[in-house]
Amino acid sequence: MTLLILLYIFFHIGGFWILRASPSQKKEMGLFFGLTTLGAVLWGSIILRHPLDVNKAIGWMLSHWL
Amino acid sequence: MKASRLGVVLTLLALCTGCWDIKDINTLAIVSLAGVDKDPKSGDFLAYYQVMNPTGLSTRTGSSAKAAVYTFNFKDFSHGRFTEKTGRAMPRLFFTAHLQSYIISERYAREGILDLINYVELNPERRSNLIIFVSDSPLDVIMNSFTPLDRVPGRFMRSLSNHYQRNFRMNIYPIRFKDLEKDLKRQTPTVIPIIHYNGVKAASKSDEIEKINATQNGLTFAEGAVFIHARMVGRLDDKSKVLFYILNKKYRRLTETITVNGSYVDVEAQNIQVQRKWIAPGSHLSFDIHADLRIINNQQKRKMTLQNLQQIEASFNKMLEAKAEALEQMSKDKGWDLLGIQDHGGNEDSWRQTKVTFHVTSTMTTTGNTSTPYLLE
Amino acid sequence: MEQANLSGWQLFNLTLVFIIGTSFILLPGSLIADAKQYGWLVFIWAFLYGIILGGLWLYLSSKFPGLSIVQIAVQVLGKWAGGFVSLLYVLFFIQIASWVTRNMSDFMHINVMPRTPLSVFNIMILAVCAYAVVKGIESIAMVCELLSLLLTLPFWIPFSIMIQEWDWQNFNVPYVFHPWETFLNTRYALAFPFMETVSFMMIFPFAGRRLNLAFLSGIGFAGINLTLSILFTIGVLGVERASHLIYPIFIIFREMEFTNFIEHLESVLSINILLIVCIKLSLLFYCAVLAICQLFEVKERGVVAYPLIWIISAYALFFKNIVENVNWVKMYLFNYYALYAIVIPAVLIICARMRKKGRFRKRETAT
Amino acid sequence: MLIVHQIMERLGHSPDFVCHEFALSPDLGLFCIYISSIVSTEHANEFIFKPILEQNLDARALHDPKSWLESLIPKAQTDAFKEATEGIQRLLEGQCLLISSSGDCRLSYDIAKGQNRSVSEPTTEASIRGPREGFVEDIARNVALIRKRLKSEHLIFEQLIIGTETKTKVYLTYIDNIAQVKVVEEFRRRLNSIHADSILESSYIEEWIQDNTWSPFPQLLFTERPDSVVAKLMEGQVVVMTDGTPIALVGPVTFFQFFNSPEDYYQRADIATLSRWLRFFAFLLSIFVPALYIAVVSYHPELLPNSLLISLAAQREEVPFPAFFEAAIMMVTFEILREAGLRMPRIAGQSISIVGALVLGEAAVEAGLVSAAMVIVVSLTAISNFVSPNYGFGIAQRIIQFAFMILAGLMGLFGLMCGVFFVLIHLVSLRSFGVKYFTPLAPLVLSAWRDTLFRVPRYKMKRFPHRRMQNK
Repeated sequence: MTLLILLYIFFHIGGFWILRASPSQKKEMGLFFGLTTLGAVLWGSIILRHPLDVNKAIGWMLSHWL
Repeated sequence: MKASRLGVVLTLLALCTGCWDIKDINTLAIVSLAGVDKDPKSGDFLAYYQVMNPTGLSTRTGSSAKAAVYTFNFKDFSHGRFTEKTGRAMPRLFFTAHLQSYIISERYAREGILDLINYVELNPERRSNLIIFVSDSPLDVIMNSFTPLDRVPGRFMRSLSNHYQRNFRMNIYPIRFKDLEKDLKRQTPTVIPIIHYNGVKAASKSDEIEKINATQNGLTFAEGAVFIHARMVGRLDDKSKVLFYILNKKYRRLTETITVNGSYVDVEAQNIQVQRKWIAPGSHLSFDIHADLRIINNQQKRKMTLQNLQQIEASFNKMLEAKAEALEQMSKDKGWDLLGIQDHGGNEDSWRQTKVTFHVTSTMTTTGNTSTPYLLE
Repeated sequence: MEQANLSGWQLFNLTLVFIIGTSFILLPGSLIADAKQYGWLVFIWAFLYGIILGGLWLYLSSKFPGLSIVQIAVQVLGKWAGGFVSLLYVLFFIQIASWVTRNMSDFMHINVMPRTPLSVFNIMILAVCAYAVVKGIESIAMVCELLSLLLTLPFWIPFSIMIQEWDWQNFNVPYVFHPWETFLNTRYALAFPFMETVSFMMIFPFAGRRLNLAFLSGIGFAGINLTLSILFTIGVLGVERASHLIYPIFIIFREMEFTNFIEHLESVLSINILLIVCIKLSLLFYCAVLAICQLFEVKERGVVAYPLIWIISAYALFFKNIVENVNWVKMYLFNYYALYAIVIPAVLIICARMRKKGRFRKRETAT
Repeated sequence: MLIVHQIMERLGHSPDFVCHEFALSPDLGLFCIYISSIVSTEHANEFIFKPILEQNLDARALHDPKSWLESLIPKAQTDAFKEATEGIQRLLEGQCLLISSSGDCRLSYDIAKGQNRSVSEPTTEASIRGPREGFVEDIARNVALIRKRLKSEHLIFEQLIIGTETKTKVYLTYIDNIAQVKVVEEFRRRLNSIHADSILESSYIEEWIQDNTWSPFPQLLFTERPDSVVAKLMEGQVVVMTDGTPIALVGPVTFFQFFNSPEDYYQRADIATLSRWLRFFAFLLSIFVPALYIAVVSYHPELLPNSLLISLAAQREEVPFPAFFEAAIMMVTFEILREAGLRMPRIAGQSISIVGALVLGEAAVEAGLVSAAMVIVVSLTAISNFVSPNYGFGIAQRIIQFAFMILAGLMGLFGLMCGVFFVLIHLVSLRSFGVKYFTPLAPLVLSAWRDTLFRVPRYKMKRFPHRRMQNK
């Protein structure tokens, strides 16, 4: 879990260091940050053994509603 | 492009996490021959793995005549446990990608080897396209003896089977795990050669092969074991094994001795073509066999004339038809569908009643160097 | 939006590699298991179905020249509904990308490198594909064009060598064929390679004039290629073995003995598969990134591409093992893909016709 | 007089600064200033001093010294100048200044003495058949070499002065009815946008005007041979020649042009095509052999046939290092030897590095540090690396070879394949002045294959192949 957090922080430092150089507005920073956090959350759920399994969710929805 | 630099950094980051699958080639125990036997009483498997010793094999380093291979044997109740168990005895990593052949003891074969087939097919590293032998002599003798000429016993057996392989039409010798699997649900049996060790004590010391007599403690490769649904049901003698291959598996060559005018003529039949036709579907099957003959040894006391050659052809045809009918009769007695009647259109229950006729034609193509044999009178 | 333009030949190759992709290692096994020796027949109507769908999408995109599916949705359904549909499509592209990654890392894990964890394969291949996405669709198309010859050769040479193991008896396995029931339980073959090509709607705007011909002939040629490979698998391996193996074509390569010197050529196939997956994955990745960029009007693809590696590599690990993957595909894939490949395009066409958007306007306004 | 003082105080300190003063007549003095190291003194004596001293003053000289002086000294190289800075500039270019004491007559007279070497055989791009002439440092003579081969009025030389301090002369050369107008404009725009203080070699310019600075692959071809420059000009490419260096830059260039050596055009067509294929094969060999060796030996031993595996295992029995480490050692030692071979005086030269490698390799094998197969792999790669005709491209090969070796050492064939895809994407995305880097293969241009992948005989190459240069 700590490795995940370390990677996450390192990825952000790298991202901001590069993005600050190129003239990008708030939106790109937000998007970059949002997507990485979403990815980190998914990774966290896998590491903590109960994954947010989207496939099962789709399977459940399909079998129930169709 | 700033972001591409981040891409490179990211890839490098992902790389430096170390390498899991590294296995250096001199940390490998290269298995060249594997054998498995089943103890009927306790149900345990005895697995023998023959590991090649690279320095022993390579003559370059001029090392003393060390043994080319070392055999390890293990005993356990299920196949999967051997991969881990080998780690306890072998100093190197168990590596079966270069297996040359697999030997199964007769008593295990008679109990059915489906579990072994599943074990080998599961992991692609354990090759399933390697040749199988059934051994009627005790496995620990065969696995612990060195072989002349070819220092690695695994390659010795593979080159033994290579003589046959060349004569099959598509040079495929159908005695591999995959052939057993392909014929699993078929009625036509698969015939696997039986390997026999003529001798009692294993030639287990590397100086044993210094002895000149190669057949005394050597391996011969004669009869065939009949497998139906991956279980050995019986044995075939050498000649009917070859005839079985000719009729079913496109084998091309047959050497026979025929008596013409009271003396022997050894004849070799080459590129034999077998045509299978249903005269009356389900009830009358006919085989047309054509062969080109070559005289190997002619003992006749006659001049070599055209009629003489036709006599030889006629007696060969008669002999082959008789042998084929004998095989057909034996297969019906024993209940093994050796001619593959059911798989080629015959029906399950009444295949024994189908009438089978053989019609053999042959042409004499090569008569060898001497036009007529030397005669005394 | 990037002003790249792809030639007909490049689009043809892209469709070919996209459809052959990971399906040529996974499909034959399950198809032969379901339809025995008629597996290749199943695939023929599958690729005809694929061509019909292709026609539908081409019709939709011809009504909105120069717009990708995401932009069409926004234009037809307005800002919010269109935004939701494009989010759905973004999720769709991310899912296919992660399933492709998962298939590839499963293949590598089972067959080639059993001790390396799956996530390492995923992260490495995604990082390389992210770089490809940042470099743009033209680079992907050109690499695909470059490798297309290289990929078909090592695919067909071993098959022609393995002809010697051909056995006509494999075809008369006792199995009664009733089409409707087989059609039902092999409908995943309709979905797996052919409904995924809806992601090409993202790159239709880049294609030049010979778009329709290139796209449909790509689907057709890929379909024929795969049908032949299934036919070969049945002929060479036999129905018995092929139905029990997950990767029958890999096993064929492994057992190919040209001479006893050239024995183990399965590495050629694993390299082949890896390059195909790289191209297919970078194409899907590109569609996902383009969709997000068009949705949020972001010019810089790198900003979106690299964080997406996190999401896709995580998403790829949701299946516990390959059996669960295959089950899920058998049960839900067709219905799930039908939503994206048939339902939404049909809805778009109907709404566009009703609201007179795009080329549906009356003649006097059309240019 | 004021101007003389200004010049004196600016340049007076340097040892080779000479200032003669002639008192021609009581009220007409003449200053003659030059820098002795870069001026040919014989010219000075013969053309300036002698006429001035021998000429007896006449009336006209007195009241109009300027026209008198001009009449004396041959017209060809004299032109007037106004202030001191321009004068100094001329002095530094090797001209002699003639200033009258009254200050109204200021003439400069070009007597520069070039100490450049004579035209010799190009060392980097030797060829068995074909001219032996190579460029020299002096740009004027390089232009002469080109004009000798290309006597067409469409040949244009555009002069640019780049570098605030060095003020090097740079010639943009092209043939106006063949070269693409867009490409020439692009060259001109980029050359004008250079603002550097010193340009000493064409590589300075290359770094300024190339498209992607991060790519190991060169986007401009550099050559030393006038005949290949003329061949490229005829193909519609643009050449940038810099004063003071024999290397000329040729653009826009595609990946496959690095495999054409000038010799291809002098050999017969079939040999040229075969040798071109050999270079492709050598390129692939030098990139993939070490990486594949490491990947197979340490990750996928099942790929080796049985007997080869046994002999390799026997060889590697006493080698302590894993395959990747062993390969890295050998490669680095070979690079050191190669560098030593370059830095050695010319006589030792290349032979040192190859001999050194094999001897060192043999000793390493005897000592059991390295397996024999590894020495074969290393020397095979090194030799196939020398095959590439262009040295810059050879360096790119070596960078890629090391990268692939590291990838293969870390992740076996999987890592290698990711590396291959990465490099392919990078190569294909490169542009050289708008022209796609992988042109005849990536955007499939079959007609251009005639001259890149194959060298078809002369009569088939009727049309100018420049058509493939236009950027879509």
